[in-house]
Amino acid sequence: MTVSFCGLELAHRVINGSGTFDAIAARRVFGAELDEDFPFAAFVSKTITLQPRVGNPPPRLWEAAGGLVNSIGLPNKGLRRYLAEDLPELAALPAPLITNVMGSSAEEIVELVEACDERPEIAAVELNVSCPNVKTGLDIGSDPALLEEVVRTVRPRTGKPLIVKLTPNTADVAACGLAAQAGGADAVSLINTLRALALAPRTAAEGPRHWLGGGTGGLSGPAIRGVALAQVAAVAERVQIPVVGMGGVQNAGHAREMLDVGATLVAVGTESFRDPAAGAKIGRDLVRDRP
Amino acid sequence: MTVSFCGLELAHRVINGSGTFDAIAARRVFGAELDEDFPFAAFVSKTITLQPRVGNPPPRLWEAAGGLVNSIGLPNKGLRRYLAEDLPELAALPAPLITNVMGSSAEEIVELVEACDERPEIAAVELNVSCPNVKTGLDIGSDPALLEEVVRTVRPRTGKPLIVKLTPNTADVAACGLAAQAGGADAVSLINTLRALALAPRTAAEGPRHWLGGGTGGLSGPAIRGVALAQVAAVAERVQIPVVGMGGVQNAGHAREMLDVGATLVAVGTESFRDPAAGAKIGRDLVRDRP
Amino acid sequence: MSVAPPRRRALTVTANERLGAYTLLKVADPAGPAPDPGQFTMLAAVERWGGGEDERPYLPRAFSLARFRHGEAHYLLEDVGPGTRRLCELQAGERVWALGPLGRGFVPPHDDRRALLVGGGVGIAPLAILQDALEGALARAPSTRKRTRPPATVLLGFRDRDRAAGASLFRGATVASDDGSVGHAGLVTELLAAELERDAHAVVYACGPAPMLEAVRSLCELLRTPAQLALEAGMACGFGACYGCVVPNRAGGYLRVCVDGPVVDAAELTRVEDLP
Amino acid sequence: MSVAPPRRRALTVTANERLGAYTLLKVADPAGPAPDPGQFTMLAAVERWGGGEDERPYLPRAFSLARFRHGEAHYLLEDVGPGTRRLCELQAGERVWALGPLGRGFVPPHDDRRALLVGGGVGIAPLAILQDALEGALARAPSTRKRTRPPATVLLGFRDRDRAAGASLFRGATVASDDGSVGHAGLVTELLAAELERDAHAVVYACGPAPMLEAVRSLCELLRTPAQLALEAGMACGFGACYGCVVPNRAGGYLRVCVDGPVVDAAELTRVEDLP
Ligand SMILES: Cc1cc2nc3c(=O)[nH]c(=O)nc-3n(C[C@H](O)[C@H](O)[C@H](O)COP(=O)(O)OP(=O)(O)OC[C@H]3O[C@@H](n4cnc5c(N)ncnc54)[C@H](O)[C@@H]3O)c2cc1C
Ligand SMILES: Cc1cc2nc3c(=O)[nH]c(=O)nc-3n(C[C@H](O)[C@H](O)[C@H](O)COP(=O)(O)OP(=O)(O)OC[C@H]3O[C@@H](n4cnc5c(N)ncnc54)[C@H](O)[C@@H]3O)c2cc1C
Ligand SMILES: Cc1cc2nc3c(=O)[nH]c(=O)nc-3n(C[C@H](O)[C@H](O)[C@H](O)COP(=O)(O)O)c2cc1C
Ligand SMILES: Cc1cc2nc3c(=O)[nH]c(=O)nc-3n(C[C@H](O)[C@H](O)[C@H](O)COP(=O)(O)O)c2cc1C
Ligand code: FES
Ligand code: FES
Repeated sequence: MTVSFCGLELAHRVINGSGTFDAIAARRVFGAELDEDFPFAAFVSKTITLQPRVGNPPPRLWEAAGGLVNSIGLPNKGLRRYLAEDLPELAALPAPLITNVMGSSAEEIVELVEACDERPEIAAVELNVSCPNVKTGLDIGSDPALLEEVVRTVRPRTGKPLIVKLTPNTADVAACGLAAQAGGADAVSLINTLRALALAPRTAAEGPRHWLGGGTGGLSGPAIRGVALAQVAAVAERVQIPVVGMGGVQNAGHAREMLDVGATLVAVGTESFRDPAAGAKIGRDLVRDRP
Repeated sequence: MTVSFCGLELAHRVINGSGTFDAIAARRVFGAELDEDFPFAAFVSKTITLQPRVGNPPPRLWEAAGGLVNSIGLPNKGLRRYLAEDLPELAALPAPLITNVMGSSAEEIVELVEACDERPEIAAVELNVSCPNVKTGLDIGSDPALLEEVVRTVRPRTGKPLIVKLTPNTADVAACGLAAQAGGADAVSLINTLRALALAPRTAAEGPRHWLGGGTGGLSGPAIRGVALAQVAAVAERVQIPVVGMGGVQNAGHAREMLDVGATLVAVGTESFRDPAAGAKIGRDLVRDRP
Repeated sequence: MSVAPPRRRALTVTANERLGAYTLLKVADPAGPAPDPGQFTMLAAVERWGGGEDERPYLPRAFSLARFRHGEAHYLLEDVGPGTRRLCELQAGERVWALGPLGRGFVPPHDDRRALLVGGGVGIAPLAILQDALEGALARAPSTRKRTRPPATVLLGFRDRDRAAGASLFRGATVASDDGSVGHAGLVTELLAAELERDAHAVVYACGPAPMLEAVRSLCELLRTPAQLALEAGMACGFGACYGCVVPNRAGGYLRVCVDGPVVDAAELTRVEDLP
Repeated sequence: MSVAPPRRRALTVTANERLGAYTLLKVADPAGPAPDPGQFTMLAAVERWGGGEDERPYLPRAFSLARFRHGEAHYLLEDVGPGTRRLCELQAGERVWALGPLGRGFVPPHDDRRALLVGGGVGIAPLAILQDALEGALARAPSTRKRTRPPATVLLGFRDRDRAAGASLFRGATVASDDGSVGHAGLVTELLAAELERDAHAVVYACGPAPMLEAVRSLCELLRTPAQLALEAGMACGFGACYGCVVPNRAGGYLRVCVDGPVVDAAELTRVEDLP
């Protein structure tokens, strides 16, 4: 039994959150055994930008109460090298590939989406309009009118399913979901990380300073699960398109709650850091609990 | 050495978050010893509304990872009985009284603020425009233009310091802080709880249902500390008026971080549930660490 | 009502004893005020309170004083989740945060009615210290009074034999079990009905699961027997601060179980709701 | 490079031994792949990983394999925060989640250079298993090779006597201590400089605090001695997923310590930054 999602047939309901699993690195670390029980029903790439990015200076991680604040800064090879170097390897994964892209203007996004459209290895495109670490993504995503316009501009440029990843740092996430739908999105995904700050442990000698090299960061993990559930519920109640729910999911019980409030798929992010097999286990347990 | 805040002279920098300490109940439970080492440099009342409210049906509490989701629903006696019955007892506390009020319209808020203005027992008024459990508070607080208008209307009605408690469920909390300042607020306080949801533990027999009697709730405690720190920093960077920082503060180190990012006072909420003396301890430790 | 120090205090566990399905945790509290029967304490482990199921516990948990003697408090615990699990594993020498004693306790009979103690499951805990107090009062009372007021009758209901081991907290108790493995096969409220039929001149003191309390309440209402019910509710603070622990009262509003209870006069309630 | 199973596994602690200021945690891992020296494991307690300082730990922590023998892995731990504190208190029979072995380890000398092992503080851990491997290889090597390659020289630096107890992990080591309480009073890099002055035909294998590694790096650069440095960085995942564990590389970008390291050729770095 498979799960239909925007025309894709998936083995189960669990995928990864963008930027929380590097399938290419994981294959090197874990070898062929990874593919035998690949954790995700579809693989979502890290956010890809037009130009290469080295990412933020370290430290990039801060452990919070039941969560993680990260300020990674979207390091990636840039579109060209992603397509040339990574796509062949990602195409060999035992799961369809969703490429997540971010641009700082509608023109950039169009260029990214068109490039993805040409590549058969890519099954769907996810638009990151919600990354709190980089100004651009935030601005587009938190203003429903602007978001609708951007999605409307990008929409005709690809026949592939278009998923819009919403920002949680907004007053009315349902309005953003409706805007994405009105612009022509095939699905929405949420939540991205909540904007958060960490200060360096104070020493007698030093004054206060930011811990994260990138300044502010984003909070993920169990700490945000209740917030995620509320936002996924709010969006799923209003939109007609499928919803990918994520934020703090650690087990099949949590995943089931995302489905219960209206999600079609569930993405696992931070929990994969604690166990790379988390996605596989959750996917299996979900099917077992209610086939 | 005292701390100046909007013309009040406070013994230290720690107060309570509205709705997280009932001084009248606490005095009955703990007796006179409570006053000898009263935990807060100023006491903030629960949110008071024009009409009495019984609050939301139980369950009202859900324990989250490093936090609490509550849906209390602002139970209170209503303005008249608050003034008649509670004020005399609150006036006897060894700390100045800040009365927190919420109205569903500018007229209601004016009525509340004017009534507070007449009473010498009240040292300052805090405007709750941020409670996520009740529609009204949220709507005013998350729209900067509306917020500024309301504050501007209310401002002339009292000579007492006016603190505006901002909602964290917004795209740009600094814009809201600036709006409150432009409207004439003497200070802003943040963060209130983050909108969150909890589902009842699933049983085989039952379908999914909300745990909280009030539907959605608000997340507080250590889980939100990084988010609170980011929002307090964002507001304090932009406004000239004093800021009361709160959200997940458990100890003097956390309180110091709030001050480090620009807060003048720190409020303790959920941590008081774990230890009613938390505020006193933090206030003392802050002074000891840097007199 | 016993008044609590306005701060949590770190106390040392002196013993962890198994009582069938339950754990009896003994805690040294030499400076703590003597509790009234029916009062409770908010407890949390000092070390590692967290990191269990769903990254919990985080808040302290409420437990009835089951006994208090020579500066040592006893708690009867049932492992039902991450908080009770953590507390059940504490060994002698480890420490707990304690805030209390909190809440309103039982009011002893003020006439010559006999006391009927009715407990279900781990809810038997506050009845043990109540039995201590009633017997102590009886022992101290002038001999005329002794003659008129009979000793407390204790009726306990359990799911199974393993839980019925909790009855050993009492000096003389009649036991019922759901599975018939110990004592009367059936509900403790059946025992209560029989007792009241025999002699209704009593005050009923009850603690246990909500359906049991509701059965006690409606029975006592019918027979016009005064009843005091020790309620439970999810709590964050235990001292009236959070307004989280409410149950509906007769007036259409809510009681805070932690400060208006946990022991309430049955007359204050329309019914005991079985909250999730 | 040893390949890890793609899931964390629950392993049982077999011993918790005190080594001065450090804890030597032994973990049964009968089915685990034999690690390369320099590889590490992500560890977390199965029970109660959380509820410590600031409601942490939450993520697993990285630890070098210090030894691996007969299906038993040894880790040398220094208690520096909530995660290491929890692991240091685990006793035989308790369980840890383990993911690994992870990362790139040390590359043995491929000519007749001698191996110079330089460790500082708890950073000595991966050098112990490296010494095992080098001596094992030597023992197994044809006798001609044996004559040409001398045994590894081990230089260790510690803050004080209590930490210097870690030297007992090695068969023969020269020790320096900051406070002069054991061996050479001063820095281990002073011992290294002397060794290299005596005979620079060596490969240096170093692990320890960033300032020590930077001293090793710049000394070896100066003397054109090849050096392999085992780096540290805050990690969330350990397998390249989070991009959190970066250090600047020579090319103006970043290395992920978990997959590009932890052992890197000193030539890859401009300097070893002392990140907070
Ligand atoms: C006045 C009083 C006296 C008490 N006396 C005793 C006593 O003497 N002995 C004793 O064993 N118990 C006693 N209790 C009950 C005890 O407090 C609870 O069993 C305990 O709090 C459970 O905590 P837990 O973490 O083990 O379980 P939890 O996981 O908190 O589960 C307990 C119940 O809470 C609900 N729940 C589940 N998840 C959550 C969540 N995330 N947030 C909120 N609720 C949730 C469910 O209904 C579950 O059945 C008393 C309670 C009160 C109020
Ligand atoms: C490859 C590798 C191998 C290692 N091998 C060993 C080994 O063999 N033995 C050993 O003892 N250690 C080893 N370490 C170091 C070990 O992983 C750390 O000491 C451990 O992670 C500390 O965790 P903690 O919770 O005890 O301390 P933490 O509180 O996490 O403190 C550790 C440091 O992290 C920073 N910090 C403080 N608070 C936070 C926060 N909230 N979020 C993020 N950072 C914070 C501070 O700089 C602090 O000094 C190794 C590390 C790596 C990367
Ligand atoms: C280290 C890290 C890196 C992330 N990188 C990206 C990214 O590149 N693009 C993106 O859309 N989301 C990114 N996210 C957000 C996650 O995809 C996910 O939305 C979020 O972490 C919430 O889910 P979780 O609580 O299960 O982690 C990142 C999250 C983390 C923790
Ligand atoms: C149980 C509970 C009740 C609250 N009631 C109110 C309220 O009546 N009015 C208000 O402005 N904020 C209320 N708050 C929000 C707190 O004042 C505070 O803003 C928030 O809890 C964050 O701080 P904390 O993490 O320290 O608890 C309440 C919070 C909790 C947990
Ligand atoms: S438990 Fe907080 S008010 Fe009762
Ligand atoms: S620790 Fe996650 S990428 Fe290295």
